[in-house]
Amino acid sequence: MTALLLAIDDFNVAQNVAFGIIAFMMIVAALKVVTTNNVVHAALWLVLVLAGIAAQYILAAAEFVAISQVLVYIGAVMVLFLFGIMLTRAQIGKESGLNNKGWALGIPVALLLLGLMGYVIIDAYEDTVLPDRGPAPTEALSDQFLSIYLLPFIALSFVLLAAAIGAIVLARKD
Amino acid sequence: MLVVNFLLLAAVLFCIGVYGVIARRNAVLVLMSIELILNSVNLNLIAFSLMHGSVDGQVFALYVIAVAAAEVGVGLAMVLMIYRNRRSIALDELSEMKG
Amino acid sequence: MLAAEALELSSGWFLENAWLIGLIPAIGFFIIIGVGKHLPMKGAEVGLATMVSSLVLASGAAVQWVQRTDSADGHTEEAAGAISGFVRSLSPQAAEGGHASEPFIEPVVSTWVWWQNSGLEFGIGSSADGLAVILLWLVAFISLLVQIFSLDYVRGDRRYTHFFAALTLFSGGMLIMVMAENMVQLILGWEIMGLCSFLLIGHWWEDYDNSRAALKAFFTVRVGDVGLLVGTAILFFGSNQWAVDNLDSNGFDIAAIQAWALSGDPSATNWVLIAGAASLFIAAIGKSGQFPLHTWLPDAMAGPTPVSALLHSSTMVVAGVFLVARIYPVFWQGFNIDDGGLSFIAIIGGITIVIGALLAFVQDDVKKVLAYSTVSQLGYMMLALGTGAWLAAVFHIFTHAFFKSALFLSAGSISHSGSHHSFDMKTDMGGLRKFMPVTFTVWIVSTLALTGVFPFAGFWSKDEIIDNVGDHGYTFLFWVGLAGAALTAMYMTRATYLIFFGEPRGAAAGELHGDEEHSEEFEMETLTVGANINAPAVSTPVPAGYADGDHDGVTDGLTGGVGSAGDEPHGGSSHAAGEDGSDHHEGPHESGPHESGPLILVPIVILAFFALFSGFTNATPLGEDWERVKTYVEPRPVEVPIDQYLASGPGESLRLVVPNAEEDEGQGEEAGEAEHGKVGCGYDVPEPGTACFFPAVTHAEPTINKIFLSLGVVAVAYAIAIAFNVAYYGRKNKHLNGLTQRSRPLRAGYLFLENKYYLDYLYENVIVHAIAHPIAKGAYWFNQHVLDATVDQVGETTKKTGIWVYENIDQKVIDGAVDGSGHVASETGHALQPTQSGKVSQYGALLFGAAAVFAIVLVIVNVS
Amino acid sequence: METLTDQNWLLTVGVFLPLVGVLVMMFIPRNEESTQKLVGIVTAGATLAVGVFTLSAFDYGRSEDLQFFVDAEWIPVINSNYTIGLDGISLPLYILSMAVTFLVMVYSWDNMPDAGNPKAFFILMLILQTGMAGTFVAQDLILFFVFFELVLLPMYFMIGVWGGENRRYASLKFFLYTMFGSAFMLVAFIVLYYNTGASSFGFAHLVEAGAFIDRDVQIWIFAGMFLGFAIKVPMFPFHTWLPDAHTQAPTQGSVILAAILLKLGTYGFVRIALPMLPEGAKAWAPVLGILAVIGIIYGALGCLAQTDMKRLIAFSSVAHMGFVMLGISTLTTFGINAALFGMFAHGLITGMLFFVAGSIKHRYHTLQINKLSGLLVQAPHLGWILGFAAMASLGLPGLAGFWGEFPVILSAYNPGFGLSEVLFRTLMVIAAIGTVLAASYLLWLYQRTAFGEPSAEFSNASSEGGVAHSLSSAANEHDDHDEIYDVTPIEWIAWTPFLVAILVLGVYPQLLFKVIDPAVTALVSQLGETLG
Repeated sequence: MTALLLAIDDFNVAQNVAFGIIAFMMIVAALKVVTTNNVVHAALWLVLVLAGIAAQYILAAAEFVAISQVLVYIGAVMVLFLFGIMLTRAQIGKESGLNNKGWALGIPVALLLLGLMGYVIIDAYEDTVLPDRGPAPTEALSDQFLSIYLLPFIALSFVLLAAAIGAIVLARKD
Repeated sequence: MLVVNFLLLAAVLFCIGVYGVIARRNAVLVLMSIELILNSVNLNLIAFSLMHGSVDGQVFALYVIAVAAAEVGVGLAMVLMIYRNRRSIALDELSEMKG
Repeated sequence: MLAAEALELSSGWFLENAWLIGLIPAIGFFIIIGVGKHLPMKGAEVGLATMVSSLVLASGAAVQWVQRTDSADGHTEEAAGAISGFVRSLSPQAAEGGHASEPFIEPVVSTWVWWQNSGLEFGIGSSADGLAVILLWLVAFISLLVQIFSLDYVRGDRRYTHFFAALTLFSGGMLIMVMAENMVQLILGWEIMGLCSFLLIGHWWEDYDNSRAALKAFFTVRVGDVGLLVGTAILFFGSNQWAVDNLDSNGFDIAAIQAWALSGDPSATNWVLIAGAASLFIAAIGKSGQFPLHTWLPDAMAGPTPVSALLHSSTMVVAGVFLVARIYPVFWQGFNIDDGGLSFIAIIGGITIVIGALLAFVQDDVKKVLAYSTVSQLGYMMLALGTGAWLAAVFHIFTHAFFKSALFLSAGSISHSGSHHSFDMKTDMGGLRKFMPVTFTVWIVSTLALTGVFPFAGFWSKDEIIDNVGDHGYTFLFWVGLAGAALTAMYMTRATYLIFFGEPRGAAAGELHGDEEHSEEFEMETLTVGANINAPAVSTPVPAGYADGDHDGVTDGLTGGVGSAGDEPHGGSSHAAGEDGSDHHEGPHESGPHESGPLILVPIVILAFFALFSGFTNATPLGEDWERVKTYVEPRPVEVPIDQYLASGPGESLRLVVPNAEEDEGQGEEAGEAEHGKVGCGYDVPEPGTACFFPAVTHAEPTINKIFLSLGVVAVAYAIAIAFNVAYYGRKNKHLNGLTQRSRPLRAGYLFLENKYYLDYLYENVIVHAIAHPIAKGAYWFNQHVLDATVDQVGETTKKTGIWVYENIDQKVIDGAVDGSGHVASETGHALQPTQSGKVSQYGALLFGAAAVFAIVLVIVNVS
Repeated sequence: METLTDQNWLLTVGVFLPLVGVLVMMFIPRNEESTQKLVGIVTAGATLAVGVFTLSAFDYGRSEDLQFFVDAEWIPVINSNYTIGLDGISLPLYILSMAVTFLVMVYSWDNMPDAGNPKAFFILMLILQTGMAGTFVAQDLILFFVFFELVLLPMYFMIGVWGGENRRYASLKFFLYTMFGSAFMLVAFIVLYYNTGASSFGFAHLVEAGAFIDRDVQIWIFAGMFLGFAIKVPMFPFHTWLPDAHTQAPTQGSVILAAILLKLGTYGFVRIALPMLPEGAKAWAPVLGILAVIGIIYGALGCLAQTDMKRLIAFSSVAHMGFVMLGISTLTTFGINAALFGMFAHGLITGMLFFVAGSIKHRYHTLQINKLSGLLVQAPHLGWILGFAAMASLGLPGLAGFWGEFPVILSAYNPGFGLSEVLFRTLMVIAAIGTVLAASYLLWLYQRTAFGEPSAEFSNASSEGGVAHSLSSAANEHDDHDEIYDVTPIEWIAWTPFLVAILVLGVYPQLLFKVIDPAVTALVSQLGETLG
């Protein structure tokens, strides 16, 4: 993290500081998500991560995405998760055996990936500065959706429909 | 500010997600880890869209969000069914895929 | 220096279209196969027609060739100061020298492009020269007679049509080979004959022995053919360049090969010539039944008798001799026959003479006696070729064809009507001369011819061979030749005695009990009868359907019903039907031995006639004018200017070359100094720009004492043999009880002096016992148990090796390796199975880990 | 070598017409079998007609040039074009493939394998036809490879679905073996492509540029191609798939396999490996020659050991392809000419032998040689045809086989471009001995199957068979397997062209040599430019 903080350049200090704080919070939360022994807590930590992501979106001048992130994830997905947790009778509170026997295997793999990606990213975007633009207008986004991305848009809606139906079919009692 | 920040953050989240997928036993937790991964990808998309000054990245991010939602829905439904069938959602007990 | 004026030389339609002679039978074959069954005579008439037309064409060609030669010589006498002309007619000595001055008579060649390769075009067609013409006529003639003979002999046979088809194609193959203009065509005819011999020897293939014999014949000859292929290759690549450059021809062209071999060209190295000659001679050994490979000949007797007659007289077996005679220059140079050294061919020939003759002593089957006699006669031909007596060899082919086919056919006639299809002289013959006078006469005439008694054909040819062998300095082989003559006389006497004299035995006496084990037909009979048990109806033509499907079902349906009991009872149905002898001559069951019908007698009488007189076509002792064969057949060893040789095409009128006078004188002198005039073609390199096509072979002047020597030998041999046979079999009869009275008058008839009896006793116990039993039996044992056994063993071993290789190497090693790789794959699969735990997490770990690793590799690759 | 482009639609039509038939066949309901057969045969017939027209349109005066030449853009990304053309080398095989497919289909009219389902069967054969014809006309490596592999799949299914008891093993072996080879071949192609400047996959360009690759690289590329082609041929150590495939395949499969598929390998050698990699070819020629001769002797020995007729014929084609490869390995016009003739002749003869074997199996339900006997008694025509084919196969002059055998042996006497004469002359002698072995095993087979008396278990069937056969030719009732009937009209129709071709080519080989020779001469002279 400190590396990040040190990498901050002179202008837009506020932005950088905000990013740093949020990022730190997110990472901690994410770690809790994958390490905690309480399923409900994990869900709540995940909320925090998702919120942080939304905040980063705002920092990256993408309000619409940020908003939909909040709505969809925190509003919908998390509710789903919690429902799922309850419906599967996970007891509230500590629970043992949430991890595999081979959980340690994950660490080297993760670190491997991290090192790899870190190297690549730094190698590629050593000091590419993000342009300091104003927030992208939402109508531009909508134009995109309704012009060239129209077909995927419709397809996506069908995907959602299918997912809804599929979920119902799967989750029905009989 | 630097694009590297966003990208590294995304990378970190991604790796945590991967660790979660590998380490976790509970299906719901695995799904959560997958959410982590998806969000890190989204973060990348947003960062690049900012960097290139085009909204396409945001468009794709929105798609990913939508798909993620659908995925979570279906995934949880499956988890429910599994639980209904075998009173447990411990993934390592599901080994029909054993070769 | 060859200031040779070109002279018109008569050609002719027959010579230019000689290719028809070979083509017609080939076409006839397909006609017979195609529609033969539906013709009134079951296709026989087609075969006869083709043979007649071939004979007519061949005769025409012969006549025109004679005219051609005469025109040439006539021109010569006018043109070239008549040296050759007069001298030839004056004294034989001068003729030797003058021979070189006789004009070269170019063969009439007419070819078409047959195939091309690497830009060279190879032809097929006919090349008519003396050798070709005489053999064309001979083959056509003998084939015609044999087919006439077969009309009666194999009537009612199950595969009558096929028989004639194969017979026709057989002659066709020989004719194609004889007229061959290039080596490939020669191979074509050669192999066609091999195929037909396979078909004909195995004609009654229901019997395992017959098909085995056919297989053996084809296979043995095929072994020789390796030599033919290799030799052709060697000669082709040896001579091709020279031929293309000088004769604008190619290395397959026989004329080109001849000229190249004598050209002294650097490409014609000794090695190439020896290798080529040796390989080709292997082929000749296989085909002509020379010493190591002769074992298939007696087995070939499994075929019907006409086949044996054709096979052993004029076609198949002389093919090897013809091959050697055809490209004689190669052998001449390769084995350097000229310098009187002991040549390979001569040795093989000599050995074959003795081996064959000795084997003939211990045969009971008359056809086998004749087969071995053929072997030894072929030995004579090879001996002659090996010692440079080219003319004598060819002449012996000519005469031998007549009397040998006569002998075979009369043997067939005997078994046909005399001994009820048995060929066993000991058990089924004897005393037949009373019943079959004509056959008897024919047999005697041809026997005398074969043994070389004075006026008969064999005398002139065999005596000339022996003369030349001695004259060319091969003293030892000269005596071998004489010994062979003596042996021939002896075994032929034995055969004659057993068949025609003494008392009728077995079938000859009209009895018909289990004596036919020795006759291949009866094996057929028992076999087919046995097989008829399978077939529901025996005596109705239905078994025809069984017998050979619809091929000869028709044949049997017709002739089977009308078939005669006299027919050879292969074709079980025909024999079964024959029991109720509805027939043109009554079967032997009713009356014992009797004379054969006209269709059988006419051919053998004609052949006997030729056996009597054909010798006079080249009666050397009677002077030059009798040497027709020499004049017309033997190529002239003249150096021909190549440009004039090339100037002549097939159709147009041909030109020839006369060496001018001074060269003749020159040669004449040299001839005076060098004995036998060892100059000219074959001895020294031809002038630049000229080519030789034939070496200057020398001819022995007939000396009266040699003639008497050989005649004496034969006479003595006869005396010994007759005496021995009578006494020997007489004695045997005496031991067999009660036969003495019948055999004593016979003996008395031949021993007109009492005291000679003890002499015979001496001969019998000492000499002939010594020859007939230990040596000949030993030779025969060697033949059966060593040579023959080797052939079989080789076959067996090859088969065994095949099985071993297949089972051990192919299936285990190589195939095993393949399967092994499969096993390895599945094993590794099992080894990896634990990773397939079905645990999502592990899958995930593997997935991401692998992705990471690959990515790292990618990065490293890109960075470096 | 210039190219003639007039009437260049011919080849495209000839190659892809069968696929039209496939489309039509798709819409035929499954139970209308005769319609399906009819459509298949008509399509193959039409294709053959196009082929015959191609024959007539071919300019024999210039058979060394590529005719009916098409060069259209196909996959620009890798510079691979749709380049097709026909010259003297490919013309005979092109026509042969069409004729054989047609006749095989005619044969299938009433000789369907037991698995039935003619629809799929005929569709597969039509696809096969496209692949084979395409391989012979392709003038672009990628195109060649596509067709070359396209052949593989239908044959795999043919063996795997319609084959004998052991078909799965055989088909898989065939498939894996050939795929294995093809993989190396593809690698070799690509390496060749990059080594020649990656500018085009066209044969012409590769032949131009291939000569300049340095020797070692050429040797390695040739090694790759060698694996691919040698397995297809098949040459000695790679031959083990052949007996199984042949034994298990249905008659139609065996015939096509023997007649055409094996030729793809040798054709590849002549068309691709030799001209594109002269140095490599020269370096490999001794190996090719030795393996070929081993194959000759080895195949013959294998034949002598067989008890199953089809397996024997399969091994015999190992031996015969050995002759072809020997001819190719001499790198002389003489040898390659003979090899091409040998390919054609072997296609006809061995195809014929497999036809006969199939019909015998159809009648006797066994191919065990020791059980078969007296074929000439029970089915004379069949027996004589078998004899005819056997005689042709052992290289009897006057029949087609001779011209693929004798000149090869001849050509080995002096190989081209300074190859070791001692080695090749030894090979020549061994090969000549191989002809004797060929005679021995074929005649042995013939003696045991055709001669003699019918064995007991069939002879009673034949007693009415002789009579019933005469009817059966009129009304062919083959379903009644209890009787041994003779050749049926359909079989006559399917076989006569083979027999006639074998005879005619044997009597007058110039028909074929006239077409091949100029092309081969051009090819070898082009080799000579680089090898000197």
